[in-house]
Amino acid sequence: MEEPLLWEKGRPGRNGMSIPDSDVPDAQLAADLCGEGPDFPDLSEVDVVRHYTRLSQWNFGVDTGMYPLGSCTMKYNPKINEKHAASEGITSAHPMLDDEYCQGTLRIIYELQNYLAAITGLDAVSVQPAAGAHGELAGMLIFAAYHKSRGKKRNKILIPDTAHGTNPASAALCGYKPVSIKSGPRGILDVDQVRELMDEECAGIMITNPNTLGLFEENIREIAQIVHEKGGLVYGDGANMNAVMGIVDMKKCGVDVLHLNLHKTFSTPHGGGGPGSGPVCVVEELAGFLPSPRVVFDGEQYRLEDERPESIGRMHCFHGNYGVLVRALCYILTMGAENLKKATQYAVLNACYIKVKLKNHLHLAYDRPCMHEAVFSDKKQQEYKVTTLDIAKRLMDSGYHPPTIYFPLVVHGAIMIEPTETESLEELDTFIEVVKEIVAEAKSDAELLKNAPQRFKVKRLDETQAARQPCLCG
Amino acid sequence: MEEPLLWEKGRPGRNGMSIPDSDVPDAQLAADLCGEGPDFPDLSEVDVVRHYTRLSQWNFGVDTGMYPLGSCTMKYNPKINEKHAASEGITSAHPMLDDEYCQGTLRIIYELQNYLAAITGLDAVSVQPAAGAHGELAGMLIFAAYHKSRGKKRNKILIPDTAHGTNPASAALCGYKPVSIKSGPRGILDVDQVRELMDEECAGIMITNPNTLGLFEENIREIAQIVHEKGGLVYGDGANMNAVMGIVDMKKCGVDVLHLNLHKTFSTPHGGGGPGSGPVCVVEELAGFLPSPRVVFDGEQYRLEDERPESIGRMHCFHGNYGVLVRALCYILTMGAENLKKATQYAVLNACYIKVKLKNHLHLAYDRPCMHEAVFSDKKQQEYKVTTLDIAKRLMDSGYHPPTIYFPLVVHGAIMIEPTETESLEELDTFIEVVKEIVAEAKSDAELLKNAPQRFKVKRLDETQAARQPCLCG
Amino acid sequence: MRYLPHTDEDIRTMFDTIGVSDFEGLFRTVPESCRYDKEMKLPPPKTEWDLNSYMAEIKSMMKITPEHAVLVGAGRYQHHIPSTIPAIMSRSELITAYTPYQPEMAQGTLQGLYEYQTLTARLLGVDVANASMYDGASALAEALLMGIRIGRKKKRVAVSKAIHPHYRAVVDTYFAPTEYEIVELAVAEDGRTDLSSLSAEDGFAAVALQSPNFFGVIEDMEKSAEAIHAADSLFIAAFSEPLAFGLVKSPGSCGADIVCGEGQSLGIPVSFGGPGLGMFGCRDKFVRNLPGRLVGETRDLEGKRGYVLTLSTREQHIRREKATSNICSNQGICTLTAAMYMASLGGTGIRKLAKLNFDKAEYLKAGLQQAGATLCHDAPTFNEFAVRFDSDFKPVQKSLMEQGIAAGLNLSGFYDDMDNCYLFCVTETASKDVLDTVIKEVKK
Amino acid sequence: MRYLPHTDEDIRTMFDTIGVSDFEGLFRTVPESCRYDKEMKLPPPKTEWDLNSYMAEIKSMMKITPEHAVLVGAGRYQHHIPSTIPAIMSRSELITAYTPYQPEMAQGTLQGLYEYQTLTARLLGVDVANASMYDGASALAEALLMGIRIGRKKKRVAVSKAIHPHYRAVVDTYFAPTEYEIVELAVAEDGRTDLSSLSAEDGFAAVALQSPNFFGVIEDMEKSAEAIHAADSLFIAAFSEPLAFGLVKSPGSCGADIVCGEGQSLGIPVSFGGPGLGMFGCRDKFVRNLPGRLVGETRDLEGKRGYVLTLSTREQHIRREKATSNICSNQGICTLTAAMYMASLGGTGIRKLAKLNFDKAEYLKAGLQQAGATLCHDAPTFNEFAVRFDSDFKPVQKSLMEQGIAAGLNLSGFYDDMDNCYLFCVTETASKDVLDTVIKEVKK
Repeated sequence: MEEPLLWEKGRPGRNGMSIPDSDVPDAQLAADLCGEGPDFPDLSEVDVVRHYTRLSQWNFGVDTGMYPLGSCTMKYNPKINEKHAASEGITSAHPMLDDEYCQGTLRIIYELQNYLAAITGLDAVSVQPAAGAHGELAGMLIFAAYHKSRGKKRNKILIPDTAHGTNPASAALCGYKPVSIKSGPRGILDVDQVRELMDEECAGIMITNPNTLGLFEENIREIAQIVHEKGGLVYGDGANMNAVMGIVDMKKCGVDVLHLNLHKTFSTPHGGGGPGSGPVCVVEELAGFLPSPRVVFDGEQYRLEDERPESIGRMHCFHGNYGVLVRALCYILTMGAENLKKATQYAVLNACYIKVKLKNHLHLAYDRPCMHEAVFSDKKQQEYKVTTLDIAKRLMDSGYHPPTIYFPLVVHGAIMIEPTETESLEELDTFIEVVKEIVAEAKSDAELLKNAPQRFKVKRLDETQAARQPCLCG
Repeated sequence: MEEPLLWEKGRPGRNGMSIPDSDVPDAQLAADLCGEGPDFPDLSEVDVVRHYTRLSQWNFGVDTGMYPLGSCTMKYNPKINEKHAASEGITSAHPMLDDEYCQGTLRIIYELQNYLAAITGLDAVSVQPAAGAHGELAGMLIFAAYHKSRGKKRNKILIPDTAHGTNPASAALCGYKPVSIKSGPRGILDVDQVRELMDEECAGIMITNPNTLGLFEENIREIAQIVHEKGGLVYGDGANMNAVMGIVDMKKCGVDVLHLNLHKTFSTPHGGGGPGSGPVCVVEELAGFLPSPRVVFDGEQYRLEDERPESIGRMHCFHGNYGVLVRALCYILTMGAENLKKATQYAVLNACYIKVKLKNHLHLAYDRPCMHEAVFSDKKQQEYKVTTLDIAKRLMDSGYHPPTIYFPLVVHGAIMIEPTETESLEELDTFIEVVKEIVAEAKSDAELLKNAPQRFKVKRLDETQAARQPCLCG
Repeated sequence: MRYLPHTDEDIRTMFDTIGVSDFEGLFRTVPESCRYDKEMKLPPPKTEWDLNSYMAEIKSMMKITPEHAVLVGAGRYQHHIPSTIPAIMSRSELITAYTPYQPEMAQGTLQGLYEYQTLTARLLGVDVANASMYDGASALAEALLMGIRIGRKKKRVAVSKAIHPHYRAVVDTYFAPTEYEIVELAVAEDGRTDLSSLSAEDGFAAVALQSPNFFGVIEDMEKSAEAIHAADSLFIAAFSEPLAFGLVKSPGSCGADIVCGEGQSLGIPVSFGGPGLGMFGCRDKFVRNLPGRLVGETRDLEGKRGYVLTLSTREQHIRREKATSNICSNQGICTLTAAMYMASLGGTGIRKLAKLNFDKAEYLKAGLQQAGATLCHDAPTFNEFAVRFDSDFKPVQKSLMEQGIAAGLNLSGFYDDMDNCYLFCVTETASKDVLDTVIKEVKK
Repeated sequence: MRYLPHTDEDIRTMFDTIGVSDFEGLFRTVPESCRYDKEMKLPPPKTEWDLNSYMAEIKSMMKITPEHAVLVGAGRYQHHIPSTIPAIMSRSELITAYTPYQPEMAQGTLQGLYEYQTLTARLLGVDVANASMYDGASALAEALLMGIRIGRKKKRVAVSKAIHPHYRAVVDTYFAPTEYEIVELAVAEDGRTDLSSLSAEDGFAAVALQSPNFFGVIEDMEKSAEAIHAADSLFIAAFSEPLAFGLVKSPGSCGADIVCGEGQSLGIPVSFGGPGLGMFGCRDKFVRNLPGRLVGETRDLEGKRGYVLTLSTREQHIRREKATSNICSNQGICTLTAAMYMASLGGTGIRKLAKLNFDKAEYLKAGLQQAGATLCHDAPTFNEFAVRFDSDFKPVQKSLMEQGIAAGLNLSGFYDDMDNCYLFCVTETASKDVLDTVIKEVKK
C-alpha cells in the first residue's frame, strides 16, 4: 500500500494529540519576536498512526528475520530491556537535579562502568559517548590529552587498512594524520611493518580486533610493545567485542583505550541508525583523562565527580544515551559471565559454520580460522557478470537482509557475513541453502539477480541520481 | 516469508522464557497422578518472537487501513486505552479479594454502568456479558425470568429477517422458538405484520435498530406498543449503537432490554475475534433481573451486591472481560457527550457519502436514507459473471479490507459497507475510486477479479475442502 | 477531537454531495418521538493527560498494589508473564483485526488459532479443541449443554460440588430457562468428589468434575472416568489451572469425553477476572456438536497450505436457531496469547514450571501444618489447598496484608461447613521468603 | 538461556562440519598471552523476574518519582508525550532495523527520515536539515567546526556565555586538540548576549548564540544576524527548546546560517538526559559542509519515488580522514519520534502548545515577583526564566520537594555572579495548582 509524504496529507484544523486547555491568563509576547509558527500539516491521530504503521511495514528488522550485516552484530534485542528503559522511573528522571535525588539512575551508570571494565579486562570506563564513533573520538581525545600532559604533541597515527571506517575521521578530528598500514598476506598486521612505521611523531595505533576481515590480530601484543616502546598508545576498536567476550583480555593484549558499541555486542536495538552508545574503557594510568563527569561511589552515595583536572572534559550534554545504558545493563545482568562467554562462542561457531558451508560457492577472501564474521567476495561470479550488489539484492527477495557489502575495502566486492549467536542452526541452514540457490541462479539466469529485488515497495533505487541532484527537503 | 507451524520448529532443550530456580525442597506427587506433560515444541525466545512477528505481518488491522466491515464498526482503537488496560494497577487486581481492597477497580465498573445508561437512555446496566451474543443471551434470560416472575412461560419470539445473525440462537438457548418477520418493501418492519404475529405466546421481539440494512426502524414505537400491549418485552440489539448516540433515546423507542458491543461502538479492539464485551442495559422495572453481582455505591464504598433474588444469576466467572471495560471507559471519558454525538454524526455522514458516490456503480438494495452503513449488491455485475466475492477479493489487492459480504441474507449478494467516523474524507475518496475501478474491471477484465487476491501470502483458499475433510489439529 | 478527522470544510463538501444542508438532514428517518432530547449526562471530554490523572486516582484507591504477593487463586492465578507476550500481542495487525472472515488477509490470526487448537488439544489430551470460549465458567455451561445434545433423551446432568462455586452459578444461569435438571455431587472427606452411588439409573447425560478442583485437590480422574462411563454418562472434565497438566495426567488421557476450563494461567494477566480464556476440547466423534469457532487447514488455488474458519454450519450465521451455541466473538487475542505462552514455555519448561508450583505449595502446606493449621482434605493437591485454623485467621490476614501479602480466601461464604477454612494458592511468583513470613505470622 | 538457541546436539553437528572438536578449536588463533584467564567478574545471570526486582529496587532509590512535578528545564524539558508515539516507535520493524544501507527494504526508515529533515527545516527556518546529531551540545561543537571549515583561514570562533554551560563545555572538549580559539561573549543586563563590540577585525569564523538562551531569554535574533554578518562571520543559532519556534520567529528566518540544538522536547522523554536528538540545519549553499547523514529523494528503475542515504562522499566510508565529521550512527529512532510528534501536533497544535508554555511561565514569573523574588533579566523569555531570592531558597525548595514539586535550578554553580539565583521552567505539564503552591511557599 502506498503512503504519501506527511505534508501531502491532512487538513488545516485537524489534530493528532491532546493539548491541555489553559488554566492561566493570556500573556503577551513582544510582537517583533513573534513568528508564524512552522508550516506543519495538521493530521488526526488515526492519520498519524496509519502513516507510521505503513512506513514500518516497508522495513526489515531483526524480529523479521536474519540480518547478517557484517561488523554490525545484529543480534536479537530482548523485549524486557525495552520495557525497563521505557519505565516511568527511568524516563522521568531529570539530569539537572542534585545527586541525592538520582541515586537509582546513578547506580545504573556506576554498575555498568564496572561491568564493562570486567568484560574488557580494562580498568576504568566512561559511558558518556553517544555512539561508536563518538567513543573513538573520546579515545583520540584521550590520546591527545595524554601526549599533551607529557609535553609532547604528536601528529600522526597508525591505522591498518582493515580498521573500521570511522577510525581515520576520528583521528583527524584530533589533528592526527592517519598513516595506513597494509595488512599482510594472512589478512592480519605484520609486526615488521608496524616497527618500520612507528616513530615518536606517532601518537599510537588504532587496531580493530578481530579486524574487519573477521580475523584475530595474532601479533597484537608484539605490536603493542613496539608502540609502547616509542611512547605511543594502543587504541582498540571494540566494535567486534562480540567475538571475544570471556576469551580475550584487552589489557593483556596491550590495549590502552578501547571503545565498545552497546548497540552491537550488548543487544541494544539499532533504531534504524541510532541511538547507539560507545563507552570508552581505559587502563588505570589513563583513568584521569576520561570524560567528565564520572559516577563514583563513596560507600554510601553515588556522586557525579566533575573536578577532574586531567579529564578531556564533557562529550555530551548529560550522560550520553542513558536509555541505551539501561538496556545494556539489563542485558549484562540477564546473561552473566557464563552466557556472555557462550554468546561469543556461539557467534564464532555460527560464522565458522557459514564459512565452511559456503566456501565452495562464494570465493573466500582469506581461508583462515575466522572469528564472528566471514568475508567472501563475488570473484567466482564475475564470469557471469554478476556482482556482489546483485547477490545482495536477490537475497532480499528470499526474505533475508543482505550482508555488509563492499566492505572491508581490502577485499574487492566483499560480502561480509556476521550471523551472531542468536541465529539457530535451522536459520543458518536455510540461509545457506538460499545463498547456494542464488549462486546457481547467477550461472543459469543472471537476469534474475540483475532485476532483483522484486518483492518490495520499490525496485532497485538510483543512488547516483540522488547524489547528483540532491533533493533533501520536501 | 514463510513461517512453519510451531511444532515444525524447535529443538528439545531450548527455552523461550525464564523459569525461576527453586528455593524450596523437592516434593513428591503420587506416581499414579503424574503425567508426561504435553508434547510442546521447545523454542528459544527469538524463535517465538519471530514466529509471531511474521504471523502478524500476514494480517490486516485497523491501523493498516480502512476496514469497512459492515455491522462490525471497525473504528480506530486509541492507543492510550491500551496503555491503561495494560497498566499494572489493573492487570494485577485479583477478583476474589474483599471489596475494600478493590475500590478502584469497582469504581470503573460502577461509572461505566452509569455512563452506558446515560448513552442509551436506559436505567440500569450490567457489564458482565463477555461479548455481544453473550449480552443477547443475558437479555433473553431476562425475558425468560421476567415472564416466569409473572407466572407465564412464553415459547416464541419475533425476530425480523434484518436482525443480527446470533439473535435466533440466543433466543433458542432460552427455549424460544424464533418467528421470523419479513421486512417490508422499504427495508424496515411493517407495523401490521407485527400486530398480526404478536400474541400472548410470544415473549416479545428482538429488534436491531438501525437494522442490518443500515435503516432506522421508523415504526419502533408503535411496534413496541403492540408488543407491550400483549405483555411482551422489546429487545434492542445495540450492535449498531454507533449510528444513534445522542440522537436516539432507546427508552423513548420503547426498548426494554438492549445489549451493546463495547468492541464496536466504544472503540475497544477486536483482537481477531475477541475479547469483546456485551453489556446489557434495561429499564428500571427490569433492573432486578440483571446478572449478579452488580456494583453499587453507597456514598462511601463501592460494593458487589450479590443478594438479588430476581437476578438471572451469574453469566461469567467474574466481571466479564474487565480489561475491555477499562478501555471503553477511557474512550467515553475521552470523548464526552459532545464527541460521542459527533462520532455518530460523522459515521452516518461517511456512510451516506459512500452511498451517494457509489450508487451508480453498485446496485443499491434500498435507495433510502441510510444510517451508519449502506448495503449494495453485485446485481449490476451479474452480466459479467462477477460476484460479490470476486469484488471483495479484488479490493484486498488494492490495500483495503473488504466490506461484509452476503449479509444481511435479505439482499442477494450483499456488500455491506460501514466506514465509521474515524475515516477521513481523503480515505473515503480513495476507497470510492478503487471500487469504481474494480467495477470497470468487472466489465473489461473479469478474470482479474476471479484471480484475486494476488498480493498475499496465499491465493484464494478452498473453504469447501476445509469443511468437507476437517483438519483441525496438527 | 483527535479521533475525528473531519474539518468543517470536509463536512460542508460532504453535505453538498449528499444533498443535505446539515446533520439533521441525515437523521430525518428518526421520528421526533424517539429522539434523545437532552445532552447525554457524561463528564466533559478529558484530554489524554486528564485521563492519565483519572487513572492514577483509580490506582491510588487500590489497597492491594501490584507489589503485593497474592496467595489467592480460586480461578485466577498470578503467574509470571514474559515481556515478549505484551510486546508481540500489542502489534496492531493482531490486536486491531476483526474475526478472520477474509482468510487471505488474516493468515496470521488463523495460523495462530490453528496452532492454539493443536497445543490445547495436546495439553488437555483431547482430539480436537475449539478456538476458545468466553471463560472457564461459561465453557462448563456450554459443555453440559453439549452433553445434553449428545445424550439426547436424557434430561439431567450432574456436577461436583468441588467445582468452582462461580462455575456452578453460571451453569445454573444457563440452565434456568431450560427443562434440564442439575444434580450436585457431594465432596468426600479427602476432598475428592464422591461418585460411589453413581449408576446408569440416574439418567445423567453428563457428569462434570473439576481437577484440580476448587480445593486444589487432584481428582482420581481414571477411576472417575470408569465410574461415569459405567453409569452411561459422558465425562466432562473442567479445570481452572491448566498449568497442572504439566505435571499431572491430562483429563483426556484419563478418559474425559469433553474437557473445558479456564486458560488465564497461560500468559494472561489476572486483570480483575477478565479477559480470560475458555478452553474447550473433546473427542473427535463429538466435533459436530462442539460449540464455538474452529479453524481448519486447507489449500489455496495453487495447492499451498493455508487456514480458514470452518464447520460454520454449526454456527449461527447459517443454522441460526439450530446452531450448537450462540457464541460468536470469543477470546481471540487471549487465544494467541496462550499459544505464545505455551510455545515460550515448551514441553520442557511446562514440566519444570508445574513442578515448581507444586513444590512451593507443598512447602507452604507443610509449614502451615507445622504452625498449627489442619489440612481440610488429605488427597494430593496442585498449587492450591484448604486449611482450617483453630483461632480466627482474620487478624493474621490483616497483618500479612500490611506486610504486602494477600493470603488465603475465606471459604465460609462458599460452603456451609467450612467456617475458618481458607484456601491458599502458591505459584512460582511467591518466594520462599514470602511463604516463611506467612508461616511465621500464623505461628505467632 | 532463552536468547541462545543452540542445544548440545546442534553444537556437535556444527563442530563436525567445521572439523573441530570443541570451542577451543575455534579460538586457536588467539594467543595464550592474550587470553582472559579467569571468569569475568559479573553477578550471576538473573531471570526476567529477578531483573524486574532489581529494577524495582533501582526505582525505590529515587527520591524524585514520576509523580513529581518538575519545574526544572536547563536542557531537558518535561512535555506530554502521546501514547501513540511509544506504541508506534516500539514496532520492531522500526526499532530493530540497522542504518538503511539497503534502501529497498528500509523505505520506512528512509521516508521517515526524509520527512523529519523536511519538518525540521520548516521548524528551524533553514533550507536543509540533516538526519540528526547526537545531542544539542555536540551539534553545536560540530556547527562551530563547520563554521571553521567554511571560514577557511579564520582560526577563531565566538560563543555567547548565555549558551548552556554544558554545551560550551562540549565545545571546549571538541576544540581542545585543535589549533582554534574560542572566545566567550558576555551577557548584558537584560539577559541577552552583548554583541556591541563585535567587528570584522575579531576574525571570527562564526559567532554562536542560543535562543531561547540558557536563561530562557529570547535573543534579538534579527539584530544579532545583522551584527554578526556585518562582522563577516557566520551566524550559528543554537537552541535547547525547539517548542519555542511555535511562537517565536525561527532562527533561520531571522538570518542564522547554521541552526543546531536539542530536539528532546519533541516527543522524547527526559530519561536522565538521553537519548535526545541533535537537530542540525543550514543554508543550501553549505550543504556539502554539513556533517551527519542525509536522506534524499530518488527514483527506482521504474521511475517510482523512493528514498536513499545520499551525499555519502562527505562521510567516513569514502573520504575517511577528509570526512566532514566522524559521526556515523546518529539518533535514528529519536528522529522518527520527533517527526511523529511534530506531525501529531501539526502547525495549529504547535502554535497553541507553545503559547500555553509561554503563558504558564509568565504566570509563575509574575507570581514569584509578587512573592518577593526579583527577575534576573528583563528581556522576554520562553518557558524558562531566572529569579534572584532575597533569602535562602534552599529550605523552600526542600519543602516543595516534599510536596511533590522539584522547582528551580541553582545557578550559582554555573555563573560567578548568580548566588541565590534560580532558573525555573514551566511547561504545559505544570498545572496552575502546582504553580500556586510554589508561589505560596515562596511568599511564606
